Amino acid sequence: MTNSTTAGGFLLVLAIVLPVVGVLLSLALGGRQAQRVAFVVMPFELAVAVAIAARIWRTHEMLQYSVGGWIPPLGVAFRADGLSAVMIVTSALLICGIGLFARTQFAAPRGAETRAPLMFWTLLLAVWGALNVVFIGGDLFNLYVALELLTFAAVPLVSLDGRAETLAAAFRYLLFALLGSILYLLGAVLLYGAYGTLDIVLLSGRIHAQPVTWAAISLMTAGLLAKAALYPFHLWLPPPMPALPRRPVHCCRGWSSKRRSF
Amino acid sequence: MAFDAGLAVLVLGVASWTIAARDTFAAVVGFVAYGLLLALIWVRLAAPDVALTEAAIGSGLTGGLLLGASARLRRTESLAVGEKPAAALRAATIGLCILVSAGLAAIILLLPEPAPTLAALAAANLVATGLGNPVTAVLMAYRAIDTLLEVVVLLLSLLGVWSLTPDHLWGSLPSPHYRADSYETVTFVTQLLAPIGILVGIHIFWIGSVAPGGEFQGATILAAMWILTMLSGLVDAPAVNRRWLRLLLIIGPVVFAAIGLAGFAMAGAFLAYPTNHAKLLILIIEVPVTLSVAAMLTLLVAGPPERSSHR
Amino acid sequence: MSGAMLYGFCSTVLVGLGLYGLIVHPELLRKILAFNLVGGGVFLLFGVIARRGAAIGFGGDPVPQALVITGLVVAFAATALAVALLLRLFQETGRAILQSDKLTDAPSDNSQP
Amino acid sequence: MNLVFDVLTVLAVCAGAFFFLAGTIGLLRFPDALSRLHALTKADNLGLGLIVLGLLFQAEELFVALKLIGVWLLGLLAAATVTQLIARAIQPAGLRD
Amino acid sequence: MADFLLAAAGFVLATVALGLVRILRGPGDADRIMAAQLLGTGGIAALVLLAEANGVPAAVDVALVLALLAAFVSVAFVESVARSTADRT
Repeated sequence: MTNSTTAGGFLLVLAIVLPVVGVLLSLALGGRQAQRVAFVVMPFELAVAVAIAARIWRTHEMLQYSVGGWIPPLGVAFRADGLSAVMIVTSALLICGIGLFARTQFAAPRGAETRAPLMFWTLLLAVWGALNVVFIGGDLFNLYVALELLTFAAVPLVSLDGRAETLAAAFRYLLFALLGSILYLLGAVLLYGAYGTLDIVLLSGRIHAQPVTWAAISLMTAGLLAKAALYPFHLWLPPPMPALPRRPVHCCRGWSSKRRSF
Repeated sequence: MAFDAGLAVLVLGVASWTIAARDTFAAVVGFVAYGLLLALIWVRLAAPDVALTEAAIGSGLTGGLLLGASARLRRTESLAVGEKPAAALRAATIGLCILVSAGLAAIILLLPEPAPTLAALAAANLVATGLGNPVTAVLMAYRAIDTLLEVVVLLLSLLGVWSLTPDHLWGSLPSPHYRADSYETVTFVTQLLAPIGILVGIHIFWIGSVAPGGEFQGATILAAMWILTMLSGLVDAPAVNRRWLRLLLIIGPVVFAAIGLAGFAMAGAFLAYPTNHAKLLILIIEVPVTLSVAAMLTLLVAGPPERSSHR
Repeated sequence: MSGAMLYGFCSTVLVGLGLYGLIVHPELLRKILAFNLVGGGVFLLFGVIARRGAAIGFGGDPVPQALVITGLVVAFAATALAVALLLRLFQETGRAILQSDKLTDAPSDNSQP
Repeated sequence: MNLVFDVLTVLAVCAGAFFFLAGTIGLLRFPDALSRLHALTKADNLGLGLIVLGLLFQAEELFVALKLIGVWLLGLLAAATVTQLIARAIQPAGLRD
Repeated sequence: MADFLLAAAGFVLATVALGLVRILRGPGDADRIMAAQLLGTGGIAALVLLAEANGVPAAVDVALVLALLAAFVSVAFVESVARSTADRT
């Protein structure tokens, strides 16, 4: 069975669920608690990332998890190979580093809840969760949702200071990102129409060179490029803003998932 | 066939109007009509679940949101006139877009026949979910992770909207207060409509397990009714730092994730349901998710906090 | 040609129309509208593919239908965020258009607070 | 019996469709907004009402029939709201309150 | 019967589509929203006809939702018009 869950696959679920739980908790607790929640989640999530990498390193095999026990093409699978493991660990280290550096800048003042710290710490965890879904999602539509998740987490971070220039930059980024993800989705839709699955591994088995495939792949590439082509934008970001180092990572992932589908 | 052709032409006409209209407001009215016609198409494509969603979110809620925005932006239109792109650029764009459309049309002619489908697989596993509506089974069982993440997407976009609050207004009330007092009709209609709407919303949500309908459609109707009561001034929007509001927002995803994690113990996998209790568990997830999603949609339309105090 | 294919062609034209609006309109609200048109076209194409996959008594393949529902909700979230951003931008600058690229894209000293 | 119901359906639906036609023509041809509004209300209330009536003859379940009537009542309510509000909105300013 | 109902749905849609010319011509917002309202009612009528013609009973639910949200959109419209005119003066 190439498509069933492998031992240790639950780590992949944890890599996604932990940040999500963190987002929900910090929103519920609010105020000064957001930062504490983030600092509680960070070591656990880092540990999960390292555990994923260690397991792949030891077994030299892909980690796989069929969510809900439903096997693709009906269900959605999470998968992590060596490359994704590197990405997961890198982004985990980056996020923890950003968290440490931003500790004082986004420290919540005593008393009433303030906007920037709550948003920063909550969205930081959200970006983390979204990145992990992007890295381990094994299904093209799941990746679409993950890309939107990443967009919605990153855009507010860009304009967190509320100045007109950053608002304009955020809007421009949002438009490109939305256009990119809709083009990507169009490609995924065509692939489903041609091959009847959205699962990357199944697709790589069924796919063959024909116009539909080429059209779909170019649409998806164009879509991911529209998101990634926003590089110059990062000049806008104040240094501690976390969205900064993440674009290249994300765009690499786009390519890697694409490469895997061939 | 003639009906389909007419409907397709009509949709294209309305869509062209939405793009070509001079006045933004008129374009938005065109967009509402576009959503309505798409709902008709979804019925023709044998997708009543999608038709419900399109009617509720695609046309209704998005239409309301955009109408409000265009009214607030009205004074800016004259500013944009000078910035129309050059004719050459426009011609090039038209060429590009025709190329894209034609290319796509050629591609879909090449799609294989018979078309690949997961319908049989979805039907075969329907028993294990205890549901009668295959679309709900996909959303709540086969691809439940997408749905969980989608709820998180909604929550994040709400956080994004809230993050646009000017610092000194954090913790205050969203959206300018609607001066509806001059329209007693609105109040009257709301008092009549809201209870009916809530019943319809619950109905649409409830039948989702066996027939077209479901939590997102039901939640949208509930959200529309909530917004209506705000528009008519019957209730005020809640302040964003209210504890009850925060709990309402997270209760859905929290229960979803908790039952998902409990799936490790109960059925051996994340988001798996034990066969005998699948339907009950799905219902336990859906009720809070509907409430949370309704709150998220409402607040997304209400926008970031803008007023520091009650009237 | 079946009715479904007819809507397939309709969807491709919708994508083209929306793309045109997205590129050409300077006003941001019109861009948001155009984005929704493109989205509608893509979802419609997915619906046509679902319809083509009708089998064993189902009028269409339920998997794409469910994914379209997810997509519609995500598109609404995107629209709401874009509208909120636009209104805030309007509050700050009094304009509902983006200034030309040269002005906004150049790395300026502002990036260092 | 079925035949009688079918004939009734055809008659009512035709009548409803006619009122939609009349409403549209009114909307296009009448000179001022208020009389256009009048034409619109006719189409809304009677056109939809007659079509729903026609379909009631075909309804097999009571619940479906009730929903159809609900659709009509809601349509009526929406139309009445719009009519009332638009009528107020297009009134010359001097007449208001 | 199904064919007749489908034809009736097509006829209703075609007539209200003619009314859409009002959206194009305006002149005022009131005319635009009237045309949209007519299209909404026509769409609802077409939906209930389709429900019977296609044997999709759920289309009645769609019509119900559409009717509800039509009222919602009209109120949103009137509120926004009221606000934008108030802003202008």
